[in-house]
Amino acid sequence: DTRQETLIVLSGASINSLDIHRTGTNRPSYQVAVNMYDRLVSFGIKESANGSLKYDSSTIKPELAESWELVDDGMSYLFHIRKDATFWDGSPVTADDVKWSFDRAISLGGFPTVQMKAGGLTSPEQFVVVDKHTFKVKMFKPSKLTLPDLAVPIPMVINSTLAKKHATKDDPWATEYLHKTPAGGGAYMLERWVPGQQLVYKRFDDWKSGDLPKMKRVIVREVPSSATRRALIERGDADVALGLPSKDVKELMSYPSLKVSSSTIDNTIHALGLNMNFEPFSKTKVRQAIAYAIPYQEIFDVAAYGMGKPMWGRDTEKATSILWPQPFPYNTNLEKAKSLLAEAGYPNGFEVPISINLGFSQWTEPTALLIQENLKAIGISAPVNKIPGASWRTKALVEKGLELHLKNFGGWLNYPDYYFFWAYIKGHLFNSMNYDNPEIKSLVDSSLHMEVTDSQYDTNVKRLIDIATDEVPMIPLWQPSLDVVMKSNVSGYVNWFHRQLDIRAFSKE
Amino acid sequence: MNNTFETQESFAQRLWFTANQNILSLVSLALFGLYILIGLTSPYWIPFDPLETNTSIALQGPNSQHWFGTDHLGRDVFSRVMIATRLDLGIAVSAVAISFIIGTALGSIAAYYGGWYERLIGRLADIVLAFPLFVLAMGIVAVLGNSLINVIYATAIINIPFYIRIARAEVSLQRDRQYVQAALLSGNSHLRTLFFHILPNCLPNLVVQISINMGWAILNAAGLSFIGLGVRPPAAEWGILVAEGADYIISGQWWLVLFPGFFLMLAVFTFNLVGDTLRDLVDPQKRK
Amino acid sequence: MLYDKGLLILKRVMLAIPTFFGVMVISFCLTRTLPGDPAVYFAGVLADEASIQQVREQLGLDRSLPYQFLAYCQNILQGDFGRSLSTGQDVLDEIRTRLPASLELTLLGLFFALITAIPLGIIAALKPNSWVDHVCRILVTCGASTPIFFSGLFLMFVFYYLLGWAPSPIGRLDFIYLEPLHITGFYTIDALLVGDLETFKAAFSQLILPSTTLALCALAPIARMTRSSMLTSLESEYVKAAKANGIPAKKRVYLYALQNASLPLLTVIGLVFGFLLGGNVLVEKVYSWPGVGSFAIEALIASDYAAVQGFVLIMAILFVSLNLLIDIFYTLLDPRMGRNE
Amino acid sequence: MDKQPLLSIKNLAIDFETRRGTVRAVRDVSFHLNRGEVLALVGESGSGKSVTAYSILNLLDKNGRLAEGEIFYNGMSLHNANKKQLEEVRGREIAMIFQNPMSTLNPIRKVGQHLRDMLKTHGYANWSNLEAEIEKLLHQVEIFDVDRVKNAYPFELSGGMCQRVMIALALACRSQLLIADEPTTGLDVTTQKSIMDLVHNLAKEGDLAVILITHDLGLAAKYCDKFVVMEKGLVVEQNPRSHFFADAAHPYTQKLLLATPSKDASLSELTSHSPDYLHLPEPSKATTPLLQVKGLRKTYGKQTNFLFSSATEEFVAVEDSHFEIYSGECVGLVGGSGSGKSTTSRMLSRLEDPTSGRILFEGTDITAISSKDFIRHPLRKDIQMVFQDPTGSLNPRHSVFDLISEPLLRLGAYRSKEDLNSKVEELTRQVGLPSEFIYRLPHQLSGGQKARVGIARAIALQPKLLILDEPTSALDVSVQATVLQLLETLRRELGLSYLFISHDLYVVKMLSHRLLVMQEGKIVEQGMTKEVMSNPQHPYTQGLMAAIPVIEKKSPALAEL
Ligand SMILES: Nc1ncnc2c1ncn2[C@@H]1O[C@H](COP(=O)(O)OP(=O)(O)OP(=O)(O)O)[C@@H](O)[C@H]1O
Ligand SMILES: Nc1ncnc2c1ncn2[C@@H]1O[C@H](COP(=O)(O)OP(=O)(O)OP(=O)(O)O)[C@@H](O)[C@H]1O
Ligand SMILES: [Mg+2]
Ligand SMILES: [Mg+2]
Repeated sequence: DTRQETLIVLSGASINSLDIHRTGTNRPSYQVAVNMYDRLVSFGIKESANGSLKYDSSTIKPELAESWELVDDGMSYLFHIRKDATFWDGSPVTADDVKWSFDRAISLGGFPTVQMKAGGLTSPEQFVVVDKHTFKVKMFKPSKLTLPDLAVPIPMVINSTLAKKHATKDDPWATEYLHKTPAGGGAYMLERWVPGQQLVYKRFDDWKSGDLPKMKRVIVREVPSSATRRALIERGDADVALGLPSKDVKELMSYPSLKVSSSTIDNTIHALGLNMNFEPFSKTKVRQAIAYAIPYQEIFDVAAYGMGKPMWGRDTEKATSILWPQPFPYNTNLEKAKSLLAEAGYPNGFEVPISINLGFSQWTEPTALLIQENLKAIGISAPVNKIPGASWRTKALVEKGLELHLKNFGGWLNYPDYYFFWAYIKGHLFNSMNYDNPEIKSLVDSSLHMEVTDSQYDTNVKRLIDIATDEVPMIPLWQPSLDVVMKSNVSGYVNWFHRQLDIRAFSKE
Repeated sequence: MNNTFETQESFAQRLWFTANQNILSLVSLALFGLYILIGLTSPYWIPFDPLETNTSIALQGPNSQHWFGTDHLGRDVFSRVMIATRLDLGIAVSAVAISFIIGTALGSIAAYYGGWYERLIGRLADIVLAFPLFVLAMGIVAVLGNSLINVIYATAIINIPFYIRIARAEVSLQRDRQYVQAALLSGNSHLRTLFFHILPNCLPNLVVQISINMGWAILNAAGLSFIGLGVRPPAAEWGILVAEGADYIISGQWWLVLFPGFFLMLAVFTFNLVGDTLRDLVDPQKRK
Repeated sequence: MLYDKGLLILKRVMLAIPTFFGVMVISFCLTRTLPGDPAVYFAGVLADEASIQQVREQLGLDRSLPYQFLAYCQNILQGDFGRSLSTGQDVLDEIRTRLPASLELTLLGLFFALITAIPLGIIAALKPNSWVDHVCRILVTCGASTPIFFSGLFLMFVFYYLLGWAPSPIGRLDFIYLEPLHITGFYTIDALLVGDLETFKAAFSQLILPSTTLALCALAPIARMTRSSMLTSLESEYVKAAKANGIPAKKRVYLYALQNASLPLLTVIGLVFGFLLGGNVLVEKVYSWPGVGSFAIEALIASDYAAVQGFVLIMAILFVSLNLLIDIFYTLLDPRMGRNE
Repeated sequence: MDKQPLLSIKNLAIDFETRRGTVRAVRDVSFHLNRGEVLALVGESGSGKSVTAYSILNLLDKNGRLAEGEIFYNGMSLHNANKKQLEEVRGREIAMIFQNPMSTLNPIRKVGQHLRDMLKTHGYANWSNLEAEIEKLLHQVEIFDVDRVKNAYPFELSGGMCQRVMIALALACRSQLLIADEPTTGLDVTTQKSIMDLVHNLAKEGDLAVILITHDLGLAAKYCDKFVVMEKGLVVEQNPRSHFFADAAHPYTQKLLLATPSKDASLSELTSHSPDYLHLPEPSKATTPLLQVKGLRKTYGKQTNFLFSSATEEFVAVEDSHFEIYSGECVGLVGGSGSGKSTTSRMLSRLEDPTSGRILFEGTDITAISSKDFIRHPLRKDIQMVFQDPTGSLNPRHSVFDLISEPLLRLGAYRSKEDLNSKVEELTRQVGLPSEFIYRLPHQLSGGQKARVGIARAIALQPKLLILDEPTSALDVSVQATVLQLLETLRRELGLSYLFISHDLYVVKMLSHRLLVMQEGKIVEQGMTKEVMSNPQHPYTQGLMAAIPVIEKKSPALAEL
């Protein structure tokens, strides 16, 4: 195939497994699940204001399932699987495959299981094979999260006949096999995978779950240095560059040979976390003082280069919409910060290290430095503590031992209560602040499975936002945007909540 | 009669003489002096606070205000490069001092006493040298955490085997010289003989190693910074400055990488060259 | 005499064993003290306490350290280096594919360094303290003074970005070529073996910039050593005697002096090779080179202990065998070895 | 003279560029040499002998150059010759052998390769007759196990063998002129004799002209026809052998002749002025020995590795020695190189522990104290030593003052600065060292001065026993003479006892009362010096006596002095 039908993508990250269910599979590897496997359903795609494509969390569209309906008094979904869909080896996709795949996701433990749980899917009994092409998902409790949770990358459909051939007694789910050899029926097949170097996709010409993709071959090449990625795309040696720093994106926007797809990432905030276990931060006034000390605009200019959405300076004190994330009503006001600090009993400040994740030093480092400088102005000295990516998880999320830290959590399912569930409830993974508020807990519990259309939902969420605003255990800085730079003849990039590359829609002129 | 003793050549005289030996010695000594001077005095005359950010003037090219331009946070690159001299020299000096003291002591004991000491210490050096040294340094910093002191430790540890080797070679050369026996005969204990008679005579070659090592230490610290395991920000350190600047070359902000890179290079260059000159300076045979 | 040498070589080989053991102990301790809990990392993004504990047990991390060490030694002896957490591959497989990449780069770098530094050193030694000598010294010292990542970036900026002479710095081969059949793992050699000149050219041109970067920092030690050992042998009695005996200058310099000077040079080359293998780490990062160095960085930062241990151990084996090889060479080349010991 | 001389040198002057400007090392040197003649170039160290010789073949160091004068070889001007012509002459016409045969052969080339290089370079052999030619050459220099030698590396051969190989190389192209720069200095007396005999025979039989450079007048006297004496870069005297000893006119030559130890010379005759000690009485001899050595033995184990600790080869350096030293007495110890003299001295001075045997010092068994603890023992200051190499035994970083005051500080009770100063000054006066030198570093001193520092340091604490391990072997004869006299003076003045070690029988004879002869670790003969010398019993002693070149000093010219 020609260069015209080949897409060259530069990625800064390394794909470490072809099986998203496997423990240890890293984030960049999720794209394999997206491109090589199909799910029953998928989210829709919409065009955003600036012309770039973005997933639409409000519509669910068919993928392997031609159609579906709520049955059993709204306690089950019944899916009708496409009759013409086959796996790469030509065998038809059946409900047995779906069941095996879903069972696998909830049985392997770790990430897939937890993600399935978010949609209320916890037990194999919930997955029922009705007939060859009909599949039922039972719910224990009706939830607005169940159907969207089937559209995330995890519940992909695996060729179970093939996989089972490679299963062993110790490894009933064939993790060893699927780790290196995908067995699916997605739009793309694996041509070659050299871990640490490149992954080459080849189009599956008999794909039925959507329009046949335009690109015959897609090469995803790992180029760790962002400067090199920029140089390559700038010189036209590649078609798509992922993970460029905002500054480069900003500059490349003006190049006629390139184009940039940029849109904010749903349900995601870059924020400053304040750990309640650290004495001064247990006082609300101190937290507010810090919220007033942040040089928001400078950070936004320098660390984000203005890409994304500001999360400060809302002019109403109470939340007026349930839009999430939304700006908090804080501003940079050092005088106010100082007086709040004095009121809280720390007129002379204190010392607290500000921890940042080395893996994201692009934005965390300048942000930390700017915060550090302003904190100094109100008497708080904050040495910067760089933590390597891997230990970050342990230190920030598991041990929750970082006093002051920059965090960026994003929820895959685009609901404010889903965000609050992970980030504001004591003990939950992304509540690295050790924040504990019973009201939030009960509000989230009651809203989580509630339909958005419910009027109570609106009240609940506003209340949640108001508490978060008032108590500021975590100070939002901005909502980041996902920026991808492409050659101007390339189109079809879709901004997904999982931030992975979906190569199915790409085309080249 | 008593007052007609010949006086020894003074240090200044020797310095002058050695410097005049060849043009490279002179240049390297002068640069060496300049770096030390900058290191000692820079806090008193740099034009801007090296840590103060001012985003309104971020990424300005060199101009009359900011001779080396400004960085992405609007800090003055000139001030940062100058103040970094202090930190980098500090890292180099302390790391090299640690490895020199430990390595030389171990190496000379190994060579002087031989036997099990020699085997044990030799093995130790071999083991450390069997690691890719930069990776070992990375590992140490990764384990201990990236702080200034740990960067120094890591740099010191990876240099110890070199001192062990050199000291061992030098001491075993000197050990058989007759002045060693003469010293013992004059009532010096073995340790005293080793440290006050033998070691000073190994100094000339050790000095060369020291000065080369200072260069390495700076490069090592810079490499660690490049990986992200170096000194903590916002401290200005040449390696960090270059590493940060590296992201800006392609986008055309060359001053961020060029000036600190050049300063770093020149410093290592100076250390490499000044070694031979310093050796001549400490070698008594080179005196008149 | 041959017997003496054999014994000497055997001795060297035996001496390497405690070194390996030491390396294993140190790398084990080092990796176990790396921050970050591998179980947490391994368990994945959303794992809860129970699944973390489950992973911990799976990995044997709940056992005592001495037990873990013994298990580790046993595995190593069976050729099982464990699995890298971050890349998900068997460490041994990973190293098997990546080591040739690093070696190819390093060897070519060393080769470039040798063909520049040795002539420079000889020229300098033939005219000590002349301006030629000074220029050589400044040149090689400049090379040694530049941080390896700085020169890497600089070369890339000039030759790829500005001039466009070099191919895109994206690893061992450009997209358009298929990697050659795996024979030695060295792309250039494999391509030549199957007679694929196109691919050879492509693979070689990818190598030029990174290996030049490496060569730059290897110039100084080699040139310095060439100069000083050439000086020593040129000033030696036997060269003087050869002169008195009417042996022509060329023969004196290249046959007598250089031959003798090559012995200490050999030791330095060994050291430099080791140093370059270590220095690879930075070059590989700059040039996206899929070698063991970049693997090590990632692994270290990710606290990927199996990978780090495997890397360190393989490197140690490589270093020690390299030194062994050099020792053996030395022993074979220098007739004095094995006699006066 | 009817025929043209083979080599003639006229008004030669040589300059060196040094750190302190241009130095003229040699000036106004003229001499000539005929075929079959052996010319001796004698003079003290640094007098310009080697420089003169090197200038003939244009082998001067880079910083040297021929400033004036002319050198003609067979009518051809060597100083104007170009590179090519020089390469023709070198090795083929004029050959040279150097002082240290071991380091003059390329250590990693086999002997055979050296010879092949030589023969092929100058076209004296082709492939077919190469090996035969080599065999012939080696036979010529009396090497008969040709195959072994040909395939040996230089370090596998003894010094004497290497020197023969060097001579074979020199003869390879049937050169006409052989320049030998101190060809036997590193070799022991018996080897020295056989090498010199060989050169002499070759010269006489092969009509070869030889320039023999040496500082040993005895050697020159035995083998040379013609003498050129140099001092400070100048030729001070030139005579054929027949006139040389009789007509030595220049005071320098006379001084040199005087200072050369010979069979009948006594210590006082070595210098023209009469030494101080003559008016000092011989110290009274005690009846009980100061030092008794009983069954002293030292073995060295071959270095073994802990992995291969099996076979330990023992090497016996000193075997079952018995002897005594009485106070006030000087005992001489002679023996060839490697015979165990230094090992014995190290054990006596308690720097090393004997393997077995006892050393009684004034009745105390000092072997009971390990050498490590002996450093702090009160007897430490009673046994001191002067080392063989005056340069190597002085710490290059310490000034004369530091060096001399070291034992005073460590072992003596000198605490105040004044005491120390006055004591050091007294010592420098005693050994005749100008007191303004005391802040100099060793490398700023001459050989004789360094030897004096070594002696001053050793006598600083008035030891009862002073061990002198070849204290003058690195010195010129005239310096040696004064040092020997100084030692005698000190012995009489301070009542010291000496163990005087040397390989030179004549030197020992002048100083010592009794003599010990060592061979391969064993004391093979001991007795009163005069008796052993006049009537050696052991074949080894006899051989030693015979190998020493004899010069007839009792010539009329000297008698006048
Ligand atoms: N390369 C040189 N540079 C400067 N001076 C030199 C050099 N070579 C020799 N000389 C000087 O020339 C003088 C004569 O030296 P030469 O080597 O000829 O003495 P020598 O008579 O052979 O002494 P020895 O018996 O010690 O060999 C010495 O004073 C020495 O300092
Ligand atoms: N430390 C040692 N280890 C092994 N062998 C030694 C050691 N010291 C001396 N020997 C050996 O002991 C023998 C006697 O050596 P010693 O130095 O006593 O000889 P010497 O008579 O002083 O010779 P010279 O006249 O050359 O100084 C020599 O063969 C030497 O190689
Ligand atoms: Mg000489
Ligand atoms: Mg001796």
